[in-house]
Amino acid sequence: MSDTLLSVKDLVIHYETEDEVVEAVNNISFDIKKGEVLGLVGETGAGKTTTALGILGLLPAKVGHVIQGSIELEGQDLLKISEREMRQIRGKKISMIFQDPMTALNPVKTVGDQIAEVILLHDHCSKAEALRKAQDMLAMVGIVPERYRDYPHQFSGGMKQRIVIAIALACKPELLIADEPTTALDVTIQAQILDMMRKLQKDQGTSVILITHDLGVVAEMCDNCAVMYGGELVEYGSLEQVFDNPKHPYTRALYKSIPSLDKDVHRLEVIPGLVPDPSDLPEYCSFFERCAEKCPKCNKYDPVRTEVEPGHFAKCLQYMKEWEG
Amino acid sequence: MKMKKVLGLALASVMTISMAAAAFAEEGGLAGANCDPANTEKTEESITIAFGSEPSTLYGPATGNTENESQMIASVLTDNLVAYNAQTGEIEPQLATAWEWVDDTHCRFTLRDDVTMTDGSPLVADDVVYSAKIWRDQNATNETGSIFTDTADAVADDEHTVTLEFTSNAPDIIRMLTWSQYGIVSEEEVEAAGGLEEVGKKPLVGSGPYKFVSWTNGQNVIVERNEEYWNPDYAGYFKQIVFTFTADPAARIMAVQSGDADVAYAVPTAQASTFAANDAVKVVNYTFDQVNHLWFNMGENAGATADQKVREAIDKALDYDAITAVGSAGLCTPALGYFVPGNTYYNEVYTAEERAVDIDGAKALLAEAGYADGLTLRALGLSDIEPVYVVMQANLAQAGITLELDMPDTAQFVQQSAGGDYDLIVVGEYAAARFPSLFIFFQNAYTFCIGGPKWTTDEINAQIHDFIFEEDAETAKELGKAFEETMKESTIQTNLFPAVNSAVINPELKGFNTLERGFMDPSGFYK
Amino acid sequence: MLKYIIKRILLLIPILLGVSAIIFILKTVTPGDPARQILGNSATEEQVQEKREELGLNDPVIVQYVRYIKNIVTKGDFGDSYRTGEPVLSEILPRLRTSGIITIGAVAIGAIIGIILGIISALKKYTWVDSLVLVISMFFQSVPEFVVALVLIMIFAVNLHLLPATGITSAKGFILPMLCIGLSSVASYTRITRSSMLEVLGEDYIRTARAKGQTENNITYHHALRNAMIPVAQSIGTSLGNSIGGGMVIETVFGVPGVGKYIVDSITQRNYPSVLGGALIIAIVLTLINLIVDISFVLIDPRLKTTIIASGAKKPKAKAA
Amino acid sequence: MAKMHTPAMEKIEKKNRKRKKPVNSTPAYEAWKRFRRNKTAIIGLVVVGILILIAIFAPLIAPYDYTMQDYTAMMQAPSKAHLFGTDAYGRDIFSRVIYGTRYSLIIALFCTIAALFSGGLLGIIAGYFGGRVDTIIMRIMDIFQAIPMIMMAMCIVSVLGNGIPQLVAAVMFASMPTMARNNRAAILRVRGSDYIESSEAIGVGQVEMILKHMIPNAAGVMIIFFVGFLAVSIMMMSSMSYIGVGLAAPTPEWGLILNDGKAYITSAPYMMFFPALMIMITCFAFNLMGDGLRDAFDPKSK
Repeated sequence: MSDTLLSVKDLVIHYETEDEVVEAVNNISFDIKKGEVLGLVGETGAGKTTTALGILGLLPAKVGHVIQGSIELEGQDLLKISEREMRQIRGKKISMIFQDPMTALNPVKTVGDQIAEVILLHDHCSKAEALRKAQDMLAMVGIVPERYRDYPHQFSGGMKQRIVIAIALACKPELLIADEPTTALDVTIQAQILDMMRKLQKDQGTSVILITHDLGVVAEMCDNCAVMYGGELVEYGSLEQVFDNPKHPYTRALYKSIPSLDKDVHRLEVIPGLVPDPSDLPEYCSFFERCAEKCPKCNKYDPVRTEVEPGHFAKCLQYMKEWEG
Repeated sequence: MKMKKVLGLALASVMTISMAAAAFAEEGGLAGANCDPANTEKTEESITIAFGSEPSTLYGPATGNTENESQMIASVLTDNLVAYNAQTGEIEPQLATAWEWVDDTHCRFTLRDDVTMTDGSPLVADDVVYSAKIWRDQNATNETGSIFTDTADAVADDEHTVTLEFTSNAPDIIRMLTWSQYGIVSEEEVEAAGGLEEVGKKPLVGSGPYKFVSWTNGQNVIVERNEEYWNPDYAGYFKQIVFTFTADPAARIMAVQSGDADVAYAVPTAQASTFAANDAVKVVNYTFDQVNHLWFNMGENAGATADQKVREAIDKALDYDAITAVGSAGLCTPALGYFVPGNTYYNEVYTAEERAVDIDGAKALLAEAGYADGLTLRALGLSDIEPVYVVMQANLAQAGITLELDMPDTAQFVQQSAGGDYDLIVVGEYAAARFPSLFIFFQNAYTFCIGGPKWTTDEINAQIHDFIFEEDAETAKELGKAFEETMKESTIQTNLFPAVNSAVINPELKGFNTLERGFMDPSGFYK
Repeated sequence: MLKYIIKRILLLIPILLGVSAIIFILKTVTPGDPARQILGNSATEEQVQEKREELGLNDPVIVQYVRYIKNIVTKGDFGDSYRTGEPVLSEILPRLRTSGIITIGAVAIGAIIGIILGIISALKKYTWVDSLVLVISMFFQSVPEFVVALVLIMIFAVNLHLLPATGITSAKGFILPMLCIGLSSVASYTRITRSSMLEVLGEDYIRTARAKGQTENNITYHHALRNAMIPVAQSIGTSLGNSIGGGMVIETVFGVPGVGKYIVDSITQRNYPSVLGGALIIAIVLTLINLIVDISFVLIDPRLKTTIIASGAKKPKAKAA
Repeated sequence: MAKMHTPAMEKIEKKNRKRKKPVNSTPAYEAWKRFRRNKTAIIGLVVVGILILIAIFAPLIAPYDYTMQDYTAMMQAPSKAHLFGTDAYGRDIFSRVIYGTRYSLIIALFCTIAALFSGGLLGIIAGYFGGRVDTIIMRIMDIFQAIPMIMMAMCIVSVLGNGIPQLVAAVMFASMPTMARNNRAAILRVRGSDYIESSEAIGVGQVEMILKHMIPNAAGVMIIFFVGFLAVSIMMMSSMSYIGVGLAAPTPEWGLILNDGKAYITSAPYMMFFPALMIMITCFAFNLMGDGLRDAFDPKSK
């Protein structure tokens, strides 16, 4: 499709150290259309952030390696271009909001400088012009523009995240990756930030990958939803498909484990067992040990992605017809 | 011209000793340097002399201090009544043109009338009277004052004639007046400098070839040529002399090598000798009528060394060949008498066999004395004598004696040695002549004296007296021998080796002269 | 802020009292009779007794201590040198200037070399370059400083005739002492810079900068360096104070009339009032410098206020708990 | 097992196969594993080992008695008879340097142990008890710290006189504040951890707590400072020998040998070179080892 902005195919990312190899991302594929908001959901260690860093080409030097796959932005494979070209893309076409606003800002630079920095890098303009634009950005995220001379420590956590968002949106990127943008914030602030993000996203038509472990956030913000487990994309589909008709046992278990105001449940169900050790993943289904719906074959084969309904994929043996019987 | 040159500077007998001259061939012509007409030149250059330790005062007599560095610096600032000519061995006029003994204790000096002091005033008899008062009153307990009695008069007979009263008219008493602590200063100058307490810090006094300029504590002392010096033939060659103080002899030598300094004074001989083949520097080694003696403490605070058996044991345990080899860097042979070979009063009272090492004998004696299990002794010395002590340490260790070393700087050494809180001390007695202060350590009258036993008997005192006051030199030599035999019998001290001083100097420099006690004369240099 | 400064100044009092107590204890156990030292050996026993009485040496120790403190506070009297009879304070003050100049130069040399090496080592971490830098910086930490000094004299003074071997009669004379002291501190600056750099390079805001598309060079020099310099600057501040009294050996080798040489000379001269008085003055100066350094850091960067005040000391690492 | 096999995994598997039995992963083992990877640190360790052997077998290695003076062989350049030459007293420098290893290491060890026991213990007490005890101890340490370490040591030695016990005492007092501070920090770090709190909750006695829990866990930091301080004390000794305080001749301590030799730096450099080399090698080895230990015990700092 021509309106596909980003297309990730068969991506495998490993972290290699002298003692072990961590299989952080295993063979994932997904597409994002222009203006689409994709929710990337999963437990801690599921490989969400690694995927994001992989897209931006910011995997830890020497340790993080893309083993295979492609990441195409408007048809251009980001894994094949030079670091120099990649720098042109970062901040301009793809930008990212990191999890902890407290540490994401450089403490010894004014916020104005930090916003202006990205503008200067990508839009050819003067320093003064960049600073003026930085003030506009501050205003856009709801901060008094005059505070552009202040240092990060003079702002509260929510304000800092607004600044981080201002930096990320300063060059009107085509894709914004937001890595748990609200996790570190108070609940009330979370809502404000999400509201603001949604508004800005609508206004600018930006595509967004929203990484979160909070299904509620996904429900509020996203068009599509991808569920990650053990570095794999276990379920992918539109918000309605995934939420109303979850196919993968993990997704189902996930819903049961979240508290809900609507339903009166006596006790929450806990997914038994632990997240698999990413340095020692099984050759069969990673979720096998914890799966409530497992069958005897499940610990023999690794399932492949299956389209369970149009646009809705799941990675589970029970949907692989050829394996039944 | 030539003679006039010699007049002006006090020279000790440096290279007059034939043996020493042979041993240190390079510097044979030393004493004649001042005769060189080249030295009549005056230049605008300056010379830097690196000393090892900074004196505590620049005018010692004012406070009764005697420190080597202080006396060397003072020697260029002040002139004496008389000077010693090392070549002829004669006492010659300096500020005094003539002198005569009036009676057994009074000597009358006639002064020059063309001398101006640093403040521009002429030298008058009252200045000598004032200086003599300092020598007598401020130095009552040391060698400087020892030639005057407490009540000794100094009377100005007229403006240019002065009569000094001495303790005696010992034959060599006038020669002592050539020593640098007997420089003449005027009362006005001293008062202008702030009185006796202050004059040591700002010695703008005297009528010497150089004038004091500044003393930056911890850094340097600067003196500049006295352009009004009364004897133009002896005006300093260098416009300015800078004295620096660097404790580390290696750094001092390197300063000469690098050209920062022209003279590194008081370098351990062994260290200096290693530069003999180095063209970038010139090494000066010289003896100066001084044998280094090891004295045993026999005074009030004496420990084990009060026992003659211990003293004998030490005497036997020491390896004099090794001590001499290390102490004089192989330039001398062990001393067999109290005086330097070649000295008028030299007697060989020991034989080479007596000087042989006898560890068993030493051990036996120690056992007899009750120290079979060993003994710890403390030795006091100046740092340049350390190598000798290290050899002794090894020698004595074989006999079971542990030797602890204490090597403070000059000022402290002088103070501690007089305190008598040590067992062994190596000091050299400057015995160029029969100075009345010779063997001062036998005279309990003085609380201040460097080293020695501070222990004496009537017999010893009588022997010293006879030796010093004998008119005839030949007889004096015999008397000296008798005294040396007495010392040998009771093992009061043991003779080590002729003291050697060393300096490393800029090879272009000529005119290395010495004053009394082998002190270097800072004003004699020229290029 | 003002409260903090006042508190810090008030905290000085017990520290200085304690230092003076240590010095005073050393003074009382020092061998030798001060009265005899002052008067010299020519003095009689009565004179010495008189002097003892005059100096109050026969009073109880505690009385002596109180008087000692009183003299320091009211008259600035740290004792008189045995050797010259001058007040120790007036002897040491001009020397503090000399030592101060050398210290500033030395710290500058050490810090510049150390920071450069530290940055190189952090950027090339775990490579042979990193190991090489470690070895180079450690070399000067592992050779006795007077050996380095003598070798430098040999090279620059004796062989090349570029710099004076000893003394500081010209500005050139300062170079070698500064270099010697500076080189010996390179290792610690390298280490601090390296670990600080590595820590900072792992910070989130560095990733933010990368995500902006910033070049690695700009990230290193504009983002990382400024942050990484904070602990380095703090350690520079601390070593300013410490090096003033720490140049004893180097000042002695080069014949530099600084406070270190003053103490060394006084030690060899057994001039105890100068040793102890000098040490006390240096301790006071050092404490004051550290105070000024701390306060100026707080003034410059208010974020540090919390860490410095919380730890109550110069070492930011001590706040680990 | 894995989803996907890469060459990197095979390499690791190959390595793991070589290891016969699986080792339990204690903090000490983890530290050793990290230390072992650090090549420079291993070099340091090996050199230290060799030095210790030299110190132990000094009488077997040294061809001469280190005090034996031979004035017929003074200041000879290195030769077959005298590997490192002879000094101004005809003593064999090689023998003196070999025996010097013994003296220098032992004295440095004494100094370090004394420093660790005094300052270290104070730091542990301050860190463990906290509160007023901590304040008092640390304020006292502030007082000691106000005087530069080397100056403090020299003042003490100058007052107490020369000798090994005096030297050890001087170094001990001088290093007390640094030692106390570092150990306190180490203890505080351990103290904050959960298992200490839980041990406290189950009523482990205070002494037992310090001995069994705190010290072993803070041991890493202490070992780092122990090794580092060995180098520091060797350097301090040589500095003091230069000034002329601390040890007295004829102890064949490196600093003293070096100081004897420095007089001949331009004329007979070998006299200074070998003792300086030994000091350098030793301090280098200790520093490298210390650096490796720092990384091993405190991986965060790298």
